[in-house]
This record gives sequence, C-alpha cells and structure tokens, in this order.
Amino acid sequence: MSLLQKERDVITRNEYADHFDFDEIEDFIRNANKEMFISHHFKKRDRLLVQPRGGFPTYKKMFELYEEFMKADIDVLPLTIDSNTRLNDYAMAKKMLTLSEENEMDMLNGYPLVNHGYRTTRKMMTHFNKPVSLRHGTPDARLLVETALASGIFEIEGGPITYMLPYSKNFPLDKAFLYWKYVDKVCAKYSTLNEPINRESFGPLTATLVPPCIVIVIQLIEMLLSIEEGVKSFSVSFSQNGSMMQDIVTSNVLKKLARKYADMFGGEDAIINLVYHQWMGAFPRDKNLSDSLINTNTIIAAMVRADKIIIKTRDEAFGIPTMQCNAQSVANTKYTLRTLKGLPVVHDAEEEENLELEVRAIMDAVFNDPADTLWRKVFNTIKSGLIDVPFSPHIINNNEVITIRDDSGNIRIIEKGKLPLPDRCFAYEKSKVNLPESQTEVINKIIHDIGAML
Amino acid sequence: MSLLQKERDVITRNEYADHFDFDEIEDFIRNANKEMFISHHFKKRDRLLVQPRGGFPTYKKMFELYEEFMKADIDVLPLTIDSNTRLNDYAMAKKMLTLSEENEMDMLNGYPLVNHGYRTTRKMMTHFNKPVSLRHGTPDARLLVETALASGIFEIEGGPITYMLPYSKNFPLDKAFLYWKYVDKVCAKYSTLNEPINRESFGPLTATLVPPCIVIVIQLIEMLLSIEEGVKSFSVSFSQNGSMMQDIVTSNVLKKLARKYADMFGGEDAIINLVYHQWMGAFPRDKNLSDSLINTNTIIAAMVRADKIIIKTRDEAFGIPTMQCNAQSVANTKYTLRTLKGLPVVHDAEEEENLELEVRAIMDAVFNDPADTLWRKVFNTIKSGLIDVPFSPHIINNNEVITIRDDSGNIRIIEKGKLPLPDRCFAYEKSKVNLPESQTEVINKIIHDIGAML
Amino acid sequence: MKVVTGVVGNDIHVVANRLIDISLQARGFEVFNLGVNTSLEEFIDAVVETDADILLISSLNGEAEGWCRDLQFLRSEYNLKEVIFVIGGNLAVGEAAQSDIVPKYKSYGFDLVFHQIDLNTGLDEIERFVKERV
Amino acid sequence: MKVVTGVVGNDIHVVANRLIDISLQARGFEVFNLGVNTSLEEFIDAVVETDADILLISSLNGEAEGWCRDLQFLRSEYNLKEVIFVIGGNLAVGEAAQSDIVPKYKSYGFDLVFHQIDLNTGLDEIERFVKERV
Ligand code: B12
Ligand code: B12
Repeated sequence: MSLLQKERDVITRNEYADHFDFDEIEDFIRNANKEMFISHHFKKRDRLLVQPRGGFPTYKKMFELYEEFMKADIDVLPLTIDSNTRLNDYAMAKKMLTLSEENEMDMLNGYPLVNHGYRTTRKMMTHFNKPVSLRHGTPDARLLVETALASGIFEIEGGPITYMLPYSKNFPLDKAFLYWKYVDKVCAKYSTLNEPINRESFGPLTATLVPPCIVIVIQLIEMLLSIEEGVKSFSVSFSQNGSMMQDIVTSNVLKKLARKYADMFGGEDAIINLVYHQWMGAFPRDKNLSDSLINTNTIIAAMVRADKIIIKTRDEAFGIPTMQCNAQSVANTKYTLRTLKGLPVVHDAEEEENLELEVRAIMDAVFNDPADTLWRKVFNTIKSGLIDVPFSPHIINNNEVITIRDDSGNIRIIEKGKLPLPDRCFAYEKSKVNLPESQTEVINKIIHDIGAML
Repeated sequence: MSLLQKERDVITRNEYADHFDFDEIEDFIRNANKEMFISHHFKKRDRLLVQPRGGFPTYKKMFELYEEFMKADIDVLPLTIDSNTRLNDYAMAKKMLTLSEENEMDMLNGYPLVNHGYRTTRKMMTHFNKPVSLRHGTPDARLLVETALASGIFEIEGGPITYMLPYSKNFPLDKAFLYWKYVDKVCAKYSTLNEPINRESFGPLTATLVPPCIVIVIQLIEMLLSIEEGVKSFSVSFSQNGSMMQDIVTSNVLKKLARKYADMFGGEDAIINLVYHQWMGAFPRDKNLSDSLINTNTIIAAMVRADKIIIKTRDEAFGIPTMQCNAQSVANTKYTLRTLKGLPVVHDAEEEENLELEVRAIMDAVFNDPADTLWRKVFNTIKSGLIDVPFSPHIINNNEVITIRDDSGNIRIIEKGKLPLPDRCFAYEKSKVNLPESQTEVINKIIHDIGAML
Repeated sequence: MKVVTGVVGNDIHVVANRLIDISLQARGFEVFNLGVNTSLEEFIDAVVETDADILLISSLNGEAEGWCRDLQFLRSEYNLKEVIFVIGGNLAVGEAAQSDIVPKYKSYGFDLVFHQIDLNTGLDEIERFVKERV
Repeated sequence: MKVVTGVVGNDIHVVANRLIDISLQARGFEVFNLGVNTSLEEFIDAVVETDADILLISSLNGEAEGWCRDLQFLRSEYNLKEVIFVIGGNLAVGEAAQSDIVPKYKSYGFDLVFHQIDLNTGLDEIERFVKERV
C-alpha cells in the first residue's frame, strides 16, 4: 500500500464520516457520466458557464434547490459547505443538522457534506447528472474532498492560500500547504480514470480592496502547486474590482501569465480556465439595486471573456438566499448572456504592462526564496510579508498593504508594506490617486471605498 | 404682425385649446428658472442624464407620477402624449379624458396636453422645476408644441421624418416638413429669451431592424433642418441595435458626423448632444428578464458615452407601466450609473469607416437632388426610396430594404432596395451574414431577429 | 377563406400586422390587409365589399376598447351574423388580466378574443373554431 | 470605559470587526479586540480578565444563534450582571425580521440587539444606554 493510500485510510476513518470503500469509488469515477465533469464542458468552450452558490443543511432542501436550478437551465451546480464543517467542527455541524431536520429551520449556512456522507450525497449528484462544484473555505479539506469526489463532485475549489488567508484566523499555514498537497494528489490520481478533476483557486480572497497584483500572484502560485502534483485542469479566478477597465486588465494579464507560468513549470498539457466572480464585497440593501449589480457583473464577465461566472443573488445583503431567488438569478444571467452580442475585445497596454511587471516582481521574489520546495518558498514569502492580503483575518498575514480607489474605481496601492514592487510600478499606482491630507480622511475614504457598490 | 405670428394665431385658435396670450408666455419663458432647461444641464456635462417615458390621462395621476420620479432622483421628466392627440384627434382625446376622470380608469395611453391646456399644465411644470421632455409622435405638432412651450416644457422631441415614417400611415410627408419647420421656428424664437430650447430627433424609428446608416442619415437631416431655422441645441439619438459593438460604432460615427455636418451648414454655435434609447423593440414577457435587459442598456449607454439615456420599464411588454415600476426603473438606472466605473473607450476602425462611407453616400444623394430647398430634397429622396425605413407603416416609404442580424447581433443590409450604397459597402454588409437558402428560412430568421431580446 | 385584417384606431404598430399577413397567407387564407390606423367603419366596409368570412382585428397600443364598443351595433346593422369576428394583441391600457378582458370584448360582439396571446396559438384556435362552425 | 469585542463562533468576517475597533476607539472607548473566530467562553474570560463594562459581539455569517443560547447560563454563573451585553450584525441564517430576532436574543441574555443595523446607529444607542444606566 502506498504512503498516500495509508494516509487516506487514516484521514477517512472518522467517527462522523462514511466508511470509505476506495475500490468502489474508483469504479464509480471511472464509469461516471462525462456530463458530470466540468473539465469536459470547458473543453467545448461553447459558452460562458453559469454557476450560483448554494447550500442548505438538509438533503431534502438541497435536492429541492437543485430542482429549482435545473428549471433555470443551470450549467454548473454548486455545493456550498457550512462554516462548521469548514473548520472541521463536525460535531457542531451534526448538532445543527439534527436541529435543522427537526425544526424545519436552517441552523447551518451550508450543506454538511461529511455528516451526510458520500453514499447518500452521490444519489443526488448522479440524479441531476450535472457538473457540481465544491465551495467551502476549508484549510484542512482532506476528508471533505475525499467525500466530495466519492460523491461525484468533480470540481474542487480552494487552495492553501486562498482558503486560508481570507477564511481562517490561526490555522497553521504550513499545515494547510501539506493538506492541500494531499487534495491535489487525490484529484490528480482520480483524473487519470476519466475526464480530469478540475481544481479551482479562489481569487476574490477577502473581497475587500485586494489589489490585482496580489490576486494574480496567488492564482499563479496555487495553479503551480496543483500542477506540481499532477492536476491537469485548473481554473484561475478573480472578482469584480469596481472598475470595468481594471477587470479587463486583470483578465488579460492573468490569462497571459497563467499560460506562461504553467508552460514554464511542466503544465503544458494542463487546461487553464478563467472564472469571474460577481461582486464579492458588501451588497446594497435594496434588492432591485442588487439585481442591477448582478447584471452589470454578468456583462463584465462576458467582456473579460471568462469561461465560467459565479453569481450572486438579490438576497446577498440579507442572508442565505431562498432557492427561488437563487434560481431567478441564474435565469437572469442566462438571459443576459443569451441576448448580449457583439462584445468588443479591449486592451490597455499601459495598465497591463504595469500590472505584469508587478506580478513578475513578486513571483521573482517567491522563486528567489532560498527554501527547497515551492510551497516552502511561498510560505516564507507570506510570512515575511512579500505577499500581503488586505483585510485578512489570519495572524500570519502582514497587514501592511493599504489600498484605495482612484476616480475610475481602480484599486491602487498607497502603502506597499513589504511587497517587492518595482519603484516605477509603485510610483504609477500612487500617481493615480489624490490622497486626502489627514489620516481620518484616508480612513473614511477606505470605508467609503469598501462600500463602493452600496 | 409677422407672417409667422399670424400663422401662430390661427393655429392656436382651436376649440379644444386654451386661449393663447403670447406676451405673457414670452415673459414666462424669459424669467423661467434655468433648471427647467435641459440645454442648461447639457452644458455642465457632469453626468449621463436619465429620463423615463411616462404619461397618464389625468392631471392628478400625472402629478403623482412626477412625485414618484422625484423620489428616484430623476434628471429629466417626461411628458408622453396619448395617441389620439398625436393624430390631432382632440375630440376623441377629450371624450377619453372625461371617461378616465369619471371612472378612475385610464382610457388614454398618455397625457392629452392640448385638452388640459398650458395654464393648468404650467402649474405642474414650475412646481417640479425640472427639465421636461415632450414625447409624442405627431406629424402636425404645431398646436401641441405651442402648448408645451407655454407650459414650461423646454425640450421638444420629434421631426418631420422620425415622427412620420414610424408613426403614421398616410399623413402627407410634405406637410409634415412644413409643420415641423414651424415648430423649429417657434423653438428658435423662444431660444433667444433664456437658455435655448432643445430639439431632439427620434433615432429609434420603427425599432425593428433599422440599419445604422439609415438612422444616422435621418438624424443628420433633422438636425440640419432645425439648425436651418435657428435652433441652437439639438440632440441626435439612436436605440440599442442588438450588438454592443454596433452601438459603439453607431455612436462614434454619429457623433463625428453630426458635428461635421452641423459646422458645414452654419451650426458652429449649436450644441449637439447624443441620446441613447434602451431597447425599443419587443420586450420579454418575464419582468425579471426585462430588468436585466434594461440594465444592460444602461451600461451600453455609458459605454457609448451618451449625454442622456431614455429608459424602459419591466412592464414594457404588458402595457403602460405603473408609476412605481417606472420610478424603480429610474432608481435602478441611477444606481448602475453611480457604481459603474472605469469604462474603456472603444473603436472599430473598419466598421466605422464602412458606416461613415454609407452615410456619406446617402447624404450626397440627398444634396444632389435638384430641388431648391433641403426639405424638398429630403422629401424627394424618401419618395424615390433613396431613404427607406424597414417596417414603416407609412405609404410613402419604399419598403424594399431588408435587413437581418449577423452572428454578433449586428444589423446587416441584405436587400438594399434603392439605397445609394457604394458597392464595397454593400459587399461588406453581405459578407457578414450567412444567408439561409430558402425564402421561408429567411423570413423565419427575420422574425427571430425581430425578437432578439425575447 | 377570406380574411380582412388590420390594426384598429390610431394605432400604428405595424410589425405584428406584417407577420399576421404572412402567416395567414402561409395557412392558405385569402388576405385583405388594411394595415394600421384603420377605423371600425373601414373594417366593416371591407368585410361587406370582399364578402369576407373572418374579420381579424389587431390592437397593440391600448386603444381598442375605445373603438370597439360600437361593434355589436354595427354587426347587427349590417347583418353580419355569419362573419367570425376576432380581435387580438394587447387589448388594454396598462396591464390587464385575460379573465377581465375576454368577457368584456365578447360582450362587444367578438367571437374570439386573444389578449397577449402568441400569434400561432391564436391562429390555430381560429382554424379550430372555423372547423367547428361548419 | 472598557469594551471587549470580537466575532463569535466559526465566523471569519473581519471587515466589520476592523471598523468597529476603529469606531469604538474614536468614541473614546478602551478596546480589547479578540478578532474573528472567538468562542463564547473566550469572550467571557476576556470580560472577567479585563474587568470590561461592555461585551460587544458581532456575528455576520448566521451562526450566532447556535453559539449564544448558553449565554444566560454563563452570565449568571460568572455573576456578570453589571456588564452590558450587546450583539449585532446579521443574526440569522437567511432573511429574518428584526421583530423576531430582537426578543429571541434578549431572551438569551443580551441587553441590546442590533440585527442588520448600521454601525453608527448602534453605537449611538449603546452610548445612550450606558448614560441611562448611570
Ligand atoms: C465579504 C464577505 C465574505 C468574505 C469575508 C472576508 C473576510 N475575512 O472578512 C469571504 C468571501 C471570505 C466570505 C466568506 C463567507 N461568507 Co460572507 N460575506 C461577505 C459579504 C459579501 C460582505 C461582508 C462585508 O465585509 N461587509 C462590509 C462590512 C463593513 O459590513 P458588515 O459585515 O455587514 O457589517 C456591518 C453591519 O453588520 C454592522 N455590524 C456588524 N457587527 C455589529 C455589531 C453591532 C453592535 C452593531 C450595532 C452593528 C454591527 O456594522 C457593520 C458596518 O456597517 C456579505 C454579504 C453582504 N453584506 O453583502 C457575505 C455574508 C456575510 N457571508 C455569508 C456567508 C454564509 C459566508 C460563508 C459561510 C460562505 C458562504 N456560504 O458564502 C463564508 C464564511 C466562512 C466563515 N467561517 O464564516 C452570508 C451570511 C449568511 C447569513 N447570515 O444568513 C452573507 C450575508 C452572504 C449571503 N447572503 O449568503 N464572506
Ligand atoms: C416597437 C414598438 C413601437 C414602435 C412601433 C413601430 C411601428 N410602426 O410598428 C414605435 C416606437 C413607433 C412605437 C410607438 C408607440 N407605442 Co409602442 N411599442 C413597441 C413595442 C416595444 C414592440 C411592438 C412590436 O413590434 N412587437 C413585435 C410584434 C411582432 O409583436 P406584437 O406587436 O406584440 O404582436 C404579437 C402579439 O400581440 C400577437 N397579436 C397581435 N395581434 C394579434 C391578433 C390576433 C388575432 C392574435 C391571435 C395575436 C395577435 O401576435 C404578434 C406576434 O407575436 C411594444 C412593447 C412590447 N411588446 O415590447 C410597445 C407598445 C405596444 N407601444 C405602446 C405605446 C403606448 C406606443 C405609443 C402610443 C407611444 C408610447 N406611449 O410609448 C406609440 C404609438 C403611437 C400610435 N399612434 O399607436 C404600448 C401600448 C400600451 C398598452 N397597450 O397599454 C406598448 C405595449 C409599450 C408600453 N408598455 O407602453 N411603439
């Protein structure tokens, strides 16, 4: 038995989980319908795939949600996991699941997949025969991902950085790298059986004034870490910045560099896709305005030529959306994509050059770290603040970078902290904003800029 | 007494209209608040002005509509006229107004301005102190416009072509030219008293597969006819084509040529503005989808850098919208414009060159007509089919031009009828579409293309 | 079979009218299309003149009610009991329910009323109605 | 006055927490910010340790109910009658009305409950409440 398999046995032997029958699972994946693999749909590239978010505690309600989505002609079904499971607190998840089932009231903000187990969940997945995407935010997602893949969920979102820095306060980052290495290994292993399992990184991060250079660097790193383990289908992503031009520039640079770095690091045969997230920050509290924001995002997703869009709902500011509301959002998005024609291809040479220089400078700093493996280099870079995510709750994050919006809505870096930005790039960033005089005014401007879509 | 003034006395002496006191009216306009003039707002050019459509039969309901609009922070108030008044059928309008007032039920699809009279209506206009735009569709709008200006409505939409070919079946076109000459003269006269009265052309025409070259030619002609009479503030307009790129191209060419032709024909001191109409064709019968379409149009209006946008509502497919629905549409549009930042400036050299060549060729044909005045040249050109508007109900229209959409949603000319298009332009148009084999298939494609937003 | 069609009143919405013309012809009807902006009297005259079997009126801009109230009267005046009277399109100002609209127009003397009904659905229904009558 | 604040449970929404920290300091409070992902026991320990006057709990992701049901018990256990217990943010999974939420959380032992209330409005209210208590 291989070392990996031994590890898998230990991981999956958990009092809250199903008993894992790996042979049966391999058989299931080998014979699974290709329709269930998003990588299969990406290959066709005939349209921008639409995916909502959504998870309810009980099997019954989850099933009903999928039924609503199917009526709206959905492309990719989501499975969003509750926040207790995300922090591996299966006991609490179980308690709340029981309460939800007994009281007909949702006591969890997602589907507790581990507690439901793969045998049960697989029934739902094969019933709908659509690609499903696992959305969570879990630093140690090993058991969760094993359960997901065994259930027929063939896209796994997340990564050691993107599911740590925005989603955790003190989970050890070095452990997260190893746990995600495990996830990538398992995904790569199953990828040889049928269509590849798709891995997706979570570009929005904290969704709060994160500058594009940081987003892109982290996207490239997680892509390279996955490719290192043999993953063959990977999605990089980012969310609406607040300036259409900055979205376009981010997309152009991200696409270009993702392909370049993938090829440079042995991923020539890997398929790289682009995912666009509708606005991930604070939503307006008027649902009609939220609808407008959502539609604006759909158009931008088409303009930046994304391969998949992950959508929000008009309930975003209020709480987990109702199924009807969520399905309506899918229908609206599909309508706009169907009727929106003749999109221009846009470039901004100056902005793209500046952003590419910034990204390359940070990537060089990562590669120049003396550690022996990529993940250790990255770990050191984050620890020393060369990578720094604004508004991360995590204790390891440096929290020195400060950003603000310019008049066109672009996010600009006004304090670079320890980011290794070339002087001319930092000068360019600063040249775009008129900084208020007093510190209080700067803080007020930041608060205002966080609420750009209110 | 001048000839014009004699004519005005005759026109305004109508059994259904107020008795006109021209001295008092001049005084009123001379002292009117500048806020009421849209031309004053255009000068500032600090934002894209938002204007809905809207007209109810009774004074009371019209007033309430304006109150709703004001809450939504509207920029320009509309006054849409009912279709009986549009055809000068004041008797029928009066009958239906009385029925509406008695039964608390709307028996008219707009505000019968002539029947209400300017003394009454002016109270409403000065109360709200906003620019108001007169929307009608009347070939002989002389009495209507006199009433409007006397009421404090300082933007007059329409023109001899744009309010004839789409809006009338057999009203004599030559008369329409003379009636609109009158309108322009009166507008020019009042323009010397305070801020200029703005005239606006109606670019959408029949809103049914009208090719951009026809739209632009008619915009330019109506602009020149108004300038000829001394109008100093003029808005050209067009509506969503169905391809974002074609909208951008139309805007770029229309803006460029409007300035060029205005300067060439003595309008160097005239201010020319661009108005964008949200989709004017058939709307989807799902109100959520209509909201999406409306928002898409708002974004395109900003992309094409319009000065004003005229908006639709989610009720469009069903009937005259409720006030609340209409006001919500204003609020949604204002929100999107407020949060939408960083728009790229887009050009397409090849498309723009082709479109400009087409427009210039038709304009040359107009100017080369041997008649002595511009309006007669235009009349002859329309009569002989050198200008031809698809789906016009008017008997004078040639009805030979046939258009269809290409794969990017662009409207392309596949039958040019008598349009004097240069060969290379027509070849370019045809090269963009794969025409179905059979005539039935072509007809089905046209029906399908009319319903592009369904 | 002969059909007189057109759009009633001061209504100039022509697109549906063109499609109806094409569709009726495709279904084998002999079509007399009066186009838009047609008064009730013009319709009746045309029916008499052409000896039509069906009068198919469209209305899109919300005016129909104002124009069609006198239909019952004209119908008996000219003794047109055999002619099938049909109206369709958007038959009210503002949004209105079919359940309100249909009985109202039937009381005005229409045999078939199609408020916000798809054209082909409506034409199918008309053909069924014709068959049943024979 | 001393305030202990933080975000309860497995909730990692940090943006509001940072703003609350800044705003409380601007209003002259001495702030002990435990940050996100804080258990009820940690809050109580911090209140005891710092001898705080106010405990201001945030919850954004809908978890609060699961965590705060034991508050009444802890409150009497540690004899914290003088401390003002405040909770705010988004206090339910899915959309919920204030009229349902406020009494529920008051029954759990909170003095002030702010479901989907603007931060400054809430802090004004807290200051008013403090004044009235003295
Ligand atoms: C940004 C964001 C994220 C970021 C957070 C990054 C970070 N580390 O902070 C990311 C993407 C990582 C994220 C993750 C998740 N999120 Co989130 N997130 C949001 C979002 C879009 C904005 C939150 C925000 O920053 N707002 C800006 C700040 C300034 O405003 P605020 O947080 O609302 O706080 C204000 C008030 O609440 C108030 N307030 C707060 N506390 C207090 C206390 C007092 C006393 C008073 C008076 C006032 C007050 O004042 C603040 C300032 O005005 C909201 C939706 C929204 N609001 O639009 C969802 C939202 C909060 N998230 C939600 C959820 C469920 C999650 C996830 C579980 C995953 C998921 N299912 O989507 C994970 C959470 C994982 C976990 N362990 O908690 C839900 C909560 C659902 C519910 N309550 O029913 C929301 C509402 C989205 C939704 N509709 O589903 N999220
Ligand atoms: C394009 C359009 C115009 C163009 C018309 C160009 C032209 N000459 O044809 C322009 C811009 C000029 C215009 C002007 C006006 N319009 Co207009 N217009 C429209 C619009 C957007 C689309 C109409 C269209 O062409 N549809 C495509 C065709 C194929 O579909 P259709 O007309 O709906 O017809 C289908 C069905 O009704 C049915 N049908 C029709 N007749 C029959 C008969 C039978 C027996 C059956 C079974 C079925 C059937 O089959 C057709 C094919 O599917 C509609 C709103 C909408 N539907 O989205 C408003 C609309 C019809 N217009 C309206 C109005 C009020 C006007 C104006 C009075 C001005 C104004 N206030 O906006 C003027 C009219 C002036 C006049 N004298 O009539 C209103 C009517 C309001 C109401 N009923 O309450 C509408 C609904 C818009 C609105 N919500 O306010 N309009």
